[in-house]
Amino acid sequence: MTDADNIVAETAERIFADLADGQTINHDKQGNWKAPLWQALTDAGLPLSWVPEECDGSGTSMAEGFSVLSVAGRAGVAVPLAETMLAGWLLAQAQIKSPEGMMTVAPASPRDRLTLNTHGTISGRARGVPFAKDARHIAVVTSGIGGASIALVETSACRIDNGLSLADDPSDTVSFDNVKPVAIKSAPSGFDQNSLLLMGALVRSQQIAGALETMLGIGVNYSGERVAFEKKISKFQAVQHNLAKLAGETSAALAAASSAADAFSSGAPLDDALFLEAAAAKIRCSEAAEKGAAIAHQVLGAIGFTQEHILHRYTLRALAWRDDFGSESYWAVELGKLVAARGADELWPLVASR
Amino acid sequence: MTDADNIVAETAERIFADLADGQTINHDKQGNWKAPLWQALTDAGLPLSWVPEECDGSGTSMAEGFSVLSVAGRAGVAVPLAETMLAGWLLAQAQIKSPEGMMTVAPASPRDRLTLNTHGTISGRARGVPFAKDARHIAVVTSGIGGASIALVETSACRIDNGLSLADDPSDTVSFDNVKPVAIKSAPSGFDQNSLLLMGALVRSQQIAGALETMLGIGVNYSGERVAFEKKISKFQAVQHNLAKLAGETSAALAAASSAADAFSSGAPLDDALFLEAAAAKIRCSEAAEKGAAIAHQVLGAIGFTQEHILHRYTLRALAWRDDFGSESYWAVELGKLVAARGADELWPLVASR
Amino acid sequence: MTAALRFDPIRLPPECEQLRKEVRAFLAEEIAAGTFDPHKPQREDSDNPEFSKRVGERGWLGMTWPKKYGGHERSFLERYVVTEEMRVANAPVRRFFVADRQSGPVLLKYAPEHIKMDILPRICRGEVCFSIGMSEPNSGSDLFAAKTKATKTDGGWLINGSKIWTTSAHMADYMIAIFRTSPPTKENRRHGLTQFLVNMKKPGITVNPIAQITGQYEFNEVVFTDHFVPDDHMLGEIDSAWKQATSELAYERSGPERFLETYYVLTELVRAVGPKPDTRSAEGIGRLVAQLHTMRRMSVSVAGMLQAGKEPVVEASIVKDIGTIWEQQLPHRVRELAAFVDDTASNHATLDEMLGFAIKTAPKLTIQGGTTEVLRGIIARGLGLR
Amino acid sequence: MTAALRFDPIRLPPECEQLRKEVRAFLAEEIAAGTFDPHKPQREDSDNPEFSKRVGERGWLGMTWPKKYGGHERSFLERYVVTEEMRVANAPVRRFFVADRQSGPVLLKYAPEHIKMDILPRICRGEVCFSIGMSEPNSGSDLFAAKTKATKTDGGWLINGSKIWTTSAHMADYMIAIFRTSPPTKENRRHGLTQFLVNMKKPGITVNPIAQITGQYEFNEVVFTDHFVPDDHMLGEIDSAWKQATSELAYERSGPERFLETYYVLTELVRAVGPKPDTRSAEGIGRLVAQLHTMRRMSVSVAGMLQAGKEPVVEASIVKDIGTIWEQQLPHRVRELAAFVDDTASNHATLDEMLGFAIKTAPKLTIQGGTTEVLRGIIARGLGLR
Repeated sequence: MTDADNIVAETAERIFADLADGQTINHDKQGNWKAPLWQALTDAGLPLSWVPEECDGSGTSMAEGFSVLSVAGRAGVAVPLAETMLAGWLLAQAQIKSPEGMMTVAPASPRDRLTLNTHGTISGRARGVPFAKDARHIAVVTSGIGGASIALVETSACRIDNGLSLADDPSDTVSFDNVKPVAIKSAPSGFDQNSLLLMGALVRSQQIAGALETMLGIGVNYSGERVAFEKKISKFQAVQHNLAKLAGETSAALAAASSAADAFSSGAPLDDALFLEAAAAKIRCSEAAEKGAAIAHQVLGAIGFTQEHILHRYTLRALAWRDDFGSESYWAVELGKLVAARGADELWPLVASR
Repeated sequence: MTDADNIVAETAERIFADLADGQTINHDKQGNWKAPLWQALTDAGLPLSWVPEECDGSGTSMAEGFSVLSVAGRAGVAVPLAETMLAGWLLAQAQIKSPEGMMTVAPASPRDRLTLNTHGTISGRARGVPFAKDARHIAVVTSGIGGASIALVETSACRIDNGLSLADDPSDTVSFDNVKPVAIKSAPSGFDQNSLLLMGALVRSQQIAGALETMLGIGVNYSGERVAFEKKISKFQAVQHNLAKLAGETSAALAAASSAADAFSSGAPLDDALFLEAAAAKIRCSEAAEKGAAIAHQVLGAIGFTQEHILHRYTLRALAWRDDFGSESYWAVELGKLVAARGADELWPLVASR
Repeated sequence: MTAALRFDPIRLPPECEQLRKEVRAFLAEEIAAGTFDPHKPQREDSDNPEFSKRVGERGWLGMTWPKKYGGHERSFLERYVVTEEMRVANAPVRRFFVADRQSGPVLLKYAPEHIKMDILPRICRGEVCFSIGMSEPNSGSDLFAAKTKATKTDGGWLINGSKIWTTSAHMADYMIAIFRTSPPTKENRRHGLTQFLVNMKKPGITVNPIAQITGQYEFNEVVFTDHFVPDDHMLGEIDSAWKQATSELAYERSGPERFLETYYVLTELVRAVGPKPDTRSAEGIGRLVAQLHTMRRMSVSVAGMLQAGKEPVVEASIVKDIGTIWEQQLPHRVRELAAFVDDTASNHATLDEMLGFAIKTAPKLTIQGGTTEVLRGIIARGLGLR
Repeated sequence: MTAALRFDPIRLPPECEQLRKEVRAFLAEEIAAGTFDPHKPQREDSDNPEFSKRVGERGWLGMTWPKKYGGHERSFLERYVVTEEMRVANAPVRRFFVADRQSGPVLLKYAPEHIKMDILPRICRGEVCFSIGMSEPNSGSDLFAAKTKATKTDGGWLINGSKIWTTSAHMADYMIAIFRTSPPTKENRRHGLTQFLVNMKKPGITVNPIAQITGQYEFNEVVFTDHFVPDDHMLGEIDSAWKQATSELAYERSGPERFLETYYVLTELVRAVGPKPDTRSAEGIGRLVAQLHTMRRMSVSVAGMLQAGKEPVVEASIVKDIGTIWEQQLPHRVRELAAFVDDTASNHATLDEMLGFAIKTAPKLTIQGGTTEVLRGIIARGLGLR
């Protein structure tokens, strides 16, 4: 599935182009662009892409949903589209209907755990929950003696301590103190908090890859306009090499993220090979974010360091997304453990399994 | 102390220039250059630079000795000058007289330990001992219940399993099976195997920094001669940046090694600050070896990958020297532990102590 | 705004999995029979004509070529599987690798029919070894500075000059080389070079092996003295070798051999750390595997796009740029991660030996077949910067 | 054969240690009094005129300058100690730093006596703030493309145009700037620019602050509209600003501020991992400390060579090149090493907050005061490559 074949991605692309142009929203300090954008996304059914029609969603395919995320990453906008999609997907795992409005998910970090109490309420703390402040509902995975459950919770029932990500997007601590969920069901067999984190990691990988595409575009365009020492800076070999490296990092992120998205979209079981796809995507996209953002800033120089220029919308978000749903260090340790446990002679068969 | 003021270093430089020219010895596959070179070095008293006159040495200052090592590193020759100097230094710590001929030291790795048995013999295994095969004597540090001892052992009394370093220099496993030393004395208070390793690390740092100077020289010269796309490759910005980075790595290695050598030469006690100097030198010089060798090879291209060209004499030795007397990873862990144990607020005072 | 880089998520089709099993079984048999030792990558340069023929017998050479030339009309993706399994096993592919990857496709495109009918089936049977004559003592990255001359004579050309860094020339039956047939023009400095097929067994050729710092002798200097090449051995148009850089180059740049050259040290590291690594080793291994997986996905993607008739030139150059830098740094990263490996690990000596060889091999990986600098220039051109 | 790079093992002389104690005691008092919070590096840009005056009172401004101008005739190495202690403490040095490091020395060298007598003592008392007007909207790294014009008029010059990225211009009393007094010549494109002292409090100047991605407002655009500069405010020779790049530049490039900008995250990492780190954390910290120690030795070495009257231009550029890249990567390395820090660590929140700020700050470090590209060009020239 590529963007060009994909009418859903095209729709998303058009909406972002019309209502969330980088220059325009960067100058709108009040955030007046957010409401119309969200309305248009909602009208197009995009936030509930991954919710089947029987759960009141759009019933879009996984693959189409991932390409929406790639478009959203390229647009680098501060609305909880990815989070609402993820929440809808999570609820759908337990056939819980998605409500209207913005949603997010918890836990968003492998360090946190939410517990289902014996009397059906939820307790625990989830840190770094993206857009919790703006969300009306939170889709959660709880752990308990009886296995994992999936629940829908009203944000107003929780305590929210506001925080900000590197990109100044909401990244909040959500405290659950015997919170009574709106709906709750047992998670399907084999599904637990780790499944949510893995899917979250994959979502962030798509977004990072998209943001890198935009950084590369900005870098290439700028280098073709900016003049120094009486020539376009794109003519300097050092700038060419920098942009070639940025293209390399962008390519790696794109390949890793789209491969993992494709593997998840195929409905394959969550085996070691699928784990490799998602973990590798988050690891490699995060590494690409660090290297890529540094290069983009180096090419743009001082102008890229200003609030005025749009570059930071993509670089800071890509860097911030590294931290959500398990950092690259976290997934690298998990992947390394898996590889070690399988043993040396099972490494190549794992890598070559697709 | 700089080389220019230093008559001992000048002597060493002249001997290497006369008898160990890189091109000449690179073509001498029989190694016929080694004997005359060793004879000349011996005649000038260099192998026993660090042995006081009362122990039959040259009684050269520590600082002068270090600058000889720097010259030796620049010359990248396969004779055990550094090892014999180190052995002489070790023996002098216990006022044991140095014999004539080539020497080396053991253990050369933090993984190994030699034990002094109750009946005065030595047992244990030392791996990666440089030039053991060629040495007549080995100066060793033993560990035992009564503390560390320093001993002189005949190589012929040990079993030698020949090995080769990355640069094809001897790097042997020496097995001591109840070996009776030629001489043995208690080590001075506070002196143990770690003291030898630290000094060995410092010696290797000097040599690596020297080898990097030569790599830089070779790279700069080659880039000024080689033509591609109708201009000297030194005119390409990518080559300029590569050589500027090589100059940076060379500078870091030089600064770290010469600072540590200076600190050791001042006779300061082996406190945390002196430990920092030696450990940092080995860590940073090893890092510089890896980056620097890669750049030098990249600048020279295919020609630098041949036996025919002298480049490998310096790159492979610099890379091999990383492994002797504790790798950079080993020293980094030791330094990291020390820093952590001192605590966060004692880090800056440590760094700023000189 | 965005540059158009594409890495479609290509999957290997089901027929590849059956093939992979066959290749693995074949290699296991060869290892068992002592043909080669997968733990001795340093012997990978050794010549093994019998192995080569057995690979041919299996139908794994010329896999994508037309059947009339002995080929098997299979897909690029199937060839991909064979290539990666051979590489990972450290199989002795030297004798047939260049012919199968590069020379055969050039002949298919530019050689006259009778030469194709003569040589291609022999490549497919694993009987002939090819080398490539590009670089000269004073032209490395800058191929179009080549000076070795082809002078017209009766019924053919006389070659004088020398080529250098020609891999496998000492055992090659043929070479595909570029020679100067005209001077460059003012407008086009790349003009004037022509591609020829050289029969290495004919007179007028001296091959001088060049020792590498690894101790191997892959490279050679090849000196031509009035060596005669018949007219029908000219490949393609006269003076126009520069136009003949085709999409094969994309395939050549993005194959699994562009990131798997030192892979063996990673396998041995995993063995050495054992089933329960500490955080340091686990993170290190996890990152390396993630990077490897990503490069393989990129590389498979390019192969799939080529199979689909696209020409992903920039993408292929990116795979080689990233891949060769990765395989170059891999031995150093593994050395670090192995620093505290228990020296009672069963494969300690093997790992040490492999690391030594891999570290010595590393410098050439970003030089051979187009340097990092050249690749980045191509990528920059693809981005519209030059 | 070898290029002549020198890093003499300079040690700080004993008098520095006494001074260091005094500076530390002073800073501890200021922290205790609430002047600034060493754990809030993001506030380092805040203006603090009173602190500035107290630093002046201690005799720590203009330390190396002649006493007749209010200076203290102490050594570069003593100044080094003051600079590094202030930087490590995240003291609010913004108001006096530029004047002390760069502007004062320029005035010392080029200003007429009455201006020196007027301004230098005030710098030494911490009373005046300087900014530097180099870059313009269309000339960043390429300073000699500057277009802002100084037109001769009665008794002085009229300035029209604008400068950009001028740190601290919003609070500065003076600016030292280059303006175009003649067009460049064919032979020398660097010809035609002249250095001037600008009184920021006089009419014809508008300062527009520029928000940074860190949320700070260090940078400004400064617009000149018929701003009058008297004749005696011209610094040095007319049209010859390009010749006036002197050894001060070496000092400016190699100071401790070139690698300590994000140092605070390393301290907090050490605090967070506690006294018994695992191998991963210990190795990471060990390497970072080794790199830091090495850069400091390089930097002290350059300061010592300057003190001895040498001009280590290449060495200074190397310090800045390596140092700024290190301080730029440091927050990312620390973030990695902190990935598994126990979140009950007392300073967990502080570390997170500091990391966020340091990661945002990082991109500017290899841009400000000469980019990596410019520095490498200077190093390459020093190596004789261009």
